[in-house]
Amino acid sequence: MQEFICQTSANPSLFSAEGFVGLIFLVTIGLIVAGALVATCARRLVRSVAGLALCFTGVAGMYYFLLAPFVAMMQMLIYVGAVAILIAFAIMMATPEEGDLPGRRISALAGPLGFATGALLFAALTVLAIRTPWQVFPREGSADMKHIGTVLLTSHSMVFELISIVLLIAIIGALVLARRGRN
Amino acid sequence: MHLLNLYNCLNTYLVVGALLFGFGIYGLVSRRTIIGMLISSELVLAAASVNFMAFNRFTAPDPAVGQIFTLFIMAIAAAEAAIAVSIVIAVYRNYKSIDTEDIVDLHG
Amino acid sequence: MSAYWNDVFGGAKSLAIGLSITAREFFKPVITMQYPWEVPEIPERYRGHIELVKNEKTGKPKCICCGMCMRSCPSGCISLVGKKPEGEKKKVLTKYELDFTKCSLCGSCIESCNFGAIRFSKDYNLASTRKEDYVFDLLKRLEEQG
Amino acid sequence: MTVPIQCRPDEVFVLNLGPQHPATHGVLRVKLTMDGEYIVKAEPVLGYIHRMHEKMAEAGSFAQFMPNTARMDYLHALAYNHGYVLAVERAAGIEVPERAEYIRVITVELNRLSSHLLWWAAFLLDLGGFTPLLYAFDDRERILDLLERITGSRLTYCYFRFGGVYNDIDDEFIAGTRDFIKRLRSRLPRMYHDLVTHNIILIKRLKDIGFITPEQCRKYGATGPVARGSGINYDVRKNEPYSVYPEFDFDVPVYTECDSMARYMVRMDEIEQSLRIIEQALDKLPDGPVKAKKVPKILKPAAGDYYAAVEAARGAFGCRLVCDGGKSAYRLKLRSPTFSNLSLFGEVAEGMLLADALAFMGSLDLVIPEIDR
Amino acid sequence: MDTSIWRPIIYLVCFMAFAGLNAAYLGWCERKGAGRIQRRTGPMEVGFHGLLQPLADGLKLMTKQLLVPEGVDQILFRIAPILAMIPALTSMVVIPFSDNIQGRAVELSVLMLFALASIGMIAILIGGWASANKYAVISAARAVSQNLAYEIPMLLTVITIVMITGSMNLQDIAMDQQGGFWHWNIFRFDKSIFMPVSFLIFFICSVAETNRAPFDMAEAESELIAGFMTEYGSMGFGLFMMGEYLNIVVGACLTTILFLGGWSCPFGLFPGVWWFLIKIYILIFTFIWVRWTYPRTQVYKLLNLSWKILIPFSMVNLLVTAAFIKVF
Repeated sequence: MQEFICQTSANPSLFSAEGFVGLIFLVTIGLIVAGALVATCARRLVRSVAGLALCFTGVAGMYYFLLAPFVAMMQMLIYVGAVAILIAFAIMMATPEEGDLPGRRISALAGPLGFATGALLFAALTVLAIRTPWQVFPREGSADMKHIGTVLLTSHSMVFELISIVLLIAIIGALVLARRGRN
Repeated sequence: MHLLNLYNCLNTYLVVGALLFGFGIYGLVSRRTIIGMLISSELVLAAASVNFMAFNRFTAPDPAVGQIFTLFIMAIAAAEAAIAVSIVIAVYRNYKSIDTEDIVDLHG
Repeated sequence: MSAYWNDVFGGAKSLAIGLSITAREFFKPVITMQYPWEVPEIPERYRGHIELVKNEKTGKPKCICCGMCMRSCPSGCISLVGKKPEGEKKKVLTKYELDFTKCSLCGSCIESCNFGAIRFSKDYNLASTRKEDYVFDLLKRLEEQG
Repeated sequence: MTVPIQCRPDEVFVLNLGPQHPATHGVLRVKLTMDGEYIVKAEPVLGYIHRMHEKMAEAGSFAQFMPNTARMDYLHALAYNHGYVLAVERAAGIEVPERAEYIRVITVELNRLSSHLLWWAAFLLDLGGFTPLLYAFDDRERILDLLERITGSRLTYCYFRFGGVYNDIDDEFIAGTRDFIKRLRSRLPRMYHDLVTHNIILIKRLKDIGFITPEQCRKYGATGPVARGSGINYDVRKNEPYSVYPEFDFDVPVYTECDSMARYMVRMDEIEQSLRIIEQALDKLPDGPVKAKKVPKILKPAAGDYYAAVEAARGAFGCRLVCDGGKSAYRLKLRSPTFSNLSLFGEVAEGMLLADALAFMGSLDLVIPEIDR
Repeated sequence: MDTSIWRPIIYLVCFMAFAGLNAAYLGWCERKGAGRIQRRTGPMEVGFHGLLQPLADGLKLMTKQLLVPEGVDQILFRIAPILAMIPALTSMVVIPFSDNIQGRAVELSVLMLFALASIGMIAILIGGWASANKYAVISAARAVSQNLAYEIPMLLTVITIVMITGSMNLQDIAMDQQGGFWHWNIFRFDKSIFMPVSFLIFFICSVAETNRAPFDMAEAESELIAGFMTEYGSMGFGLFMMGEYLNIVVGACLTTILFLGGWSCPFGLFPGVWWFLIKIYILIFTFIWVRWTYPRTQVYKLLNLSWKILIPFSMVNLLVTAAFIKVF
């Protein structure tokens, strides 16, 4: 199976440093799967948000494994610290009462249909990912913070500007939308 | 390829990304409330980020570009969440519900 | 705008003054009393529950069982019984009970007594979990006091 | 500032503040209809410690009701004693010796000080400042020690009698009171004003919060510092003088800002005025008996309708006594100031934030047993 | 076997002990300090001057029944206190107590502390929500909006420090300030004339971030009883309290490293961990001192303070620092 891109093909023991790291990685995957499961299947929306936060924490751990600690930290800060909390706030403000989710009216089909679609997509993507012989390019830059900063402000400065504009528009839009209710 | 060596393989990350994507799609279809759909769409975005980061780590020539893209996705996700949450609140004010089936008036 | 700067600087100053006051208090001696180890001095007129006064000569209570205290009490917490022993003119107190659960320590009984037969005690540290403990037999108490 | 809010009924929720809540000083229950942190409607619910004081007055003799008066407002018990004693004295036509009147004024004002100090402490506790409580209690304890020396009790004094007071005061009490006045005067600017009154956090929390118009005061019959903080210059001691108050030179602090800060300032100024009154009373204290002679043990006032009002720490306390010639009152109506002051709460608290409403409630200086009587 | 795995674990255990003792004895310090300020004695009965009081309290909390009220979200209710505790504990790992005492030298340790703090926020939110108590929900909403509002000036201030040092590593930031107190960031007038102001802003923000008085909106007992902890008893409450005290320790450590030169001596002599400890305990004492001096602010006034005063000031400071660095 040469199409696997594995940086090392060693077979570490569970009690070596590498094995321990591998174990932590498995825990990370577990976090992601459990979080995603809770986020999509929990009946209470608050639990979904908790699951989402869990899943994001796992994803942050995964970024750490992908040698991008900065992105991992940002993932925690932005997703766990901001997005999840924002959604939890929305639930507090916009849920009439807990537990009024029985009786799925016309959407009885939605669950199975969704599951089928999701499973199909997952299977297709997995097969695609495994079957494709990914081409590896030689490394040119380093992945440290300084390099990211330089790139962000030179060759990719447009992205940086765009992010700020998008965020500004989002702030203004959110204010306009949410403020209207209270006079 | 060993269970404890998974973290060095590109495919692991791609499969996890696909899994997140699948969960996201499942949630998007099956959830009835806007907030539930919002949560699912965050999962989809996370899946995309994971893929970006994985390719960035294993195949891309410049390892900064993928990270910048992921940061960009994060900003988009945050903006999306902010807008979506304010829409949820606005909708809730008008319809007293966040159930997608109650908001049929939006069909225009 | 000047109000803004006033808030910022005046506010910061007021906060600093507050901190300086509490800092000074920090180094001053303690003023509280460590109650079970130190006890406060009970003033002369302290109104505890009532107790009977002894006639110094006879060693018997001064009470002549007129019942004025009983009648003047707003909450009816005093009950006393006096008996006339054989061959005596005066009644002798045989039972004097104070139901302290009802007493509001107003002192009406003491004021109504023309003979100075009852007075306020200095008991302040009463504690019990049973209400029966607060029905005092004052006659017995007087005897115990010796 | 209060902003009128329009919201639909299903967006609000009901929050029961009390009867067991750290901010309600006792067993007051306020039913709050909230929209988020904004109060849509506030409804005080009373009656948790109603003890039928007025009915009890009809059951016992006049003297037997005396201890009850101290149990209404236990923080300014002597003023309530005073009001009741005044009404009965008016009914029975008892003359009070001058020394007794002076002693009454001294003790009532000392008691007012202790009440204001406790209000200050508890108010700061409502606002989340714990330390000032202990500083105020340091001073208050000294007042209680003084009063305990002469009355024998620390809270429910029951010191006044028809036609005088229970016991004379002694030189040690006078010296102690003078020391205390000096002490409090020296502590007021630093421990009270510098630490708290000028504190920016406190000012920000009290300024423009709890706006009571003079009209609202009149409508609900608010008196005392609440009315004086809204610019109504009404003090029973000045407007309907009783006892020997006309002989003293003191001011009635009035603030026209109508907010919580104004009420706070009124009380802080009243502390200084009370100190002035006590000082003058101690200087002018005449000799003589402290009890009128020939006050019958069982009073039987002539049939009629009598009224006496005093200025208690929380406002005008009125005592209306209807006698039918018997040895107990035919009817005793007690007008307690806090009841009127609390009635304001519902109207003023509408549209307020929860935190502001509690600061406002603290500035009303509520004593719940007095509301329920 | 590579010792590098065990090093963080050993440190974690040590820091857990340090943190646990700190949390317990900070409670004692708080009570004693409050007592002294109020001219009382504070705890006196258990042990010499009440020194065993924290143990007695801990024992009491641990032996009490864990009450889970009816109607709460069982799982979230139980998870929340643990979740409040873990990030505070984990934060200790990246804090350098001295040049050689550090659990794990993380390159982005400043960022990591903030990332972990966001978990604490989620914990409060979940705890408040799961309690199914109106007071708890209001309190959780308040706490989180307060934390979010104060994170902005805090991060802006941290960015100035990061700009000055050119590193996000706490170790580097502390190393940069070695020597006398004139090297400390608080007195770096050559980098920005507003550094003391910036220190003040950071300190205020850390008070607010740890939900301490005068910013203890979440636990405003006169308004919200005990806030998000209303329904918690026994060790659930205990864990929340421990998390709170740990956050104070972390906040004090962060302030010390960012502004007060970490483990350096004010006179440039014998730098070492003791200086670090002295500094953090002075800061913690200041936390206690501030708490027992002021009344509580009001939630909107608090947000105003952040948006109208702290954020503009820290932004100006950021710009001034950038200009200074560019010019000099």
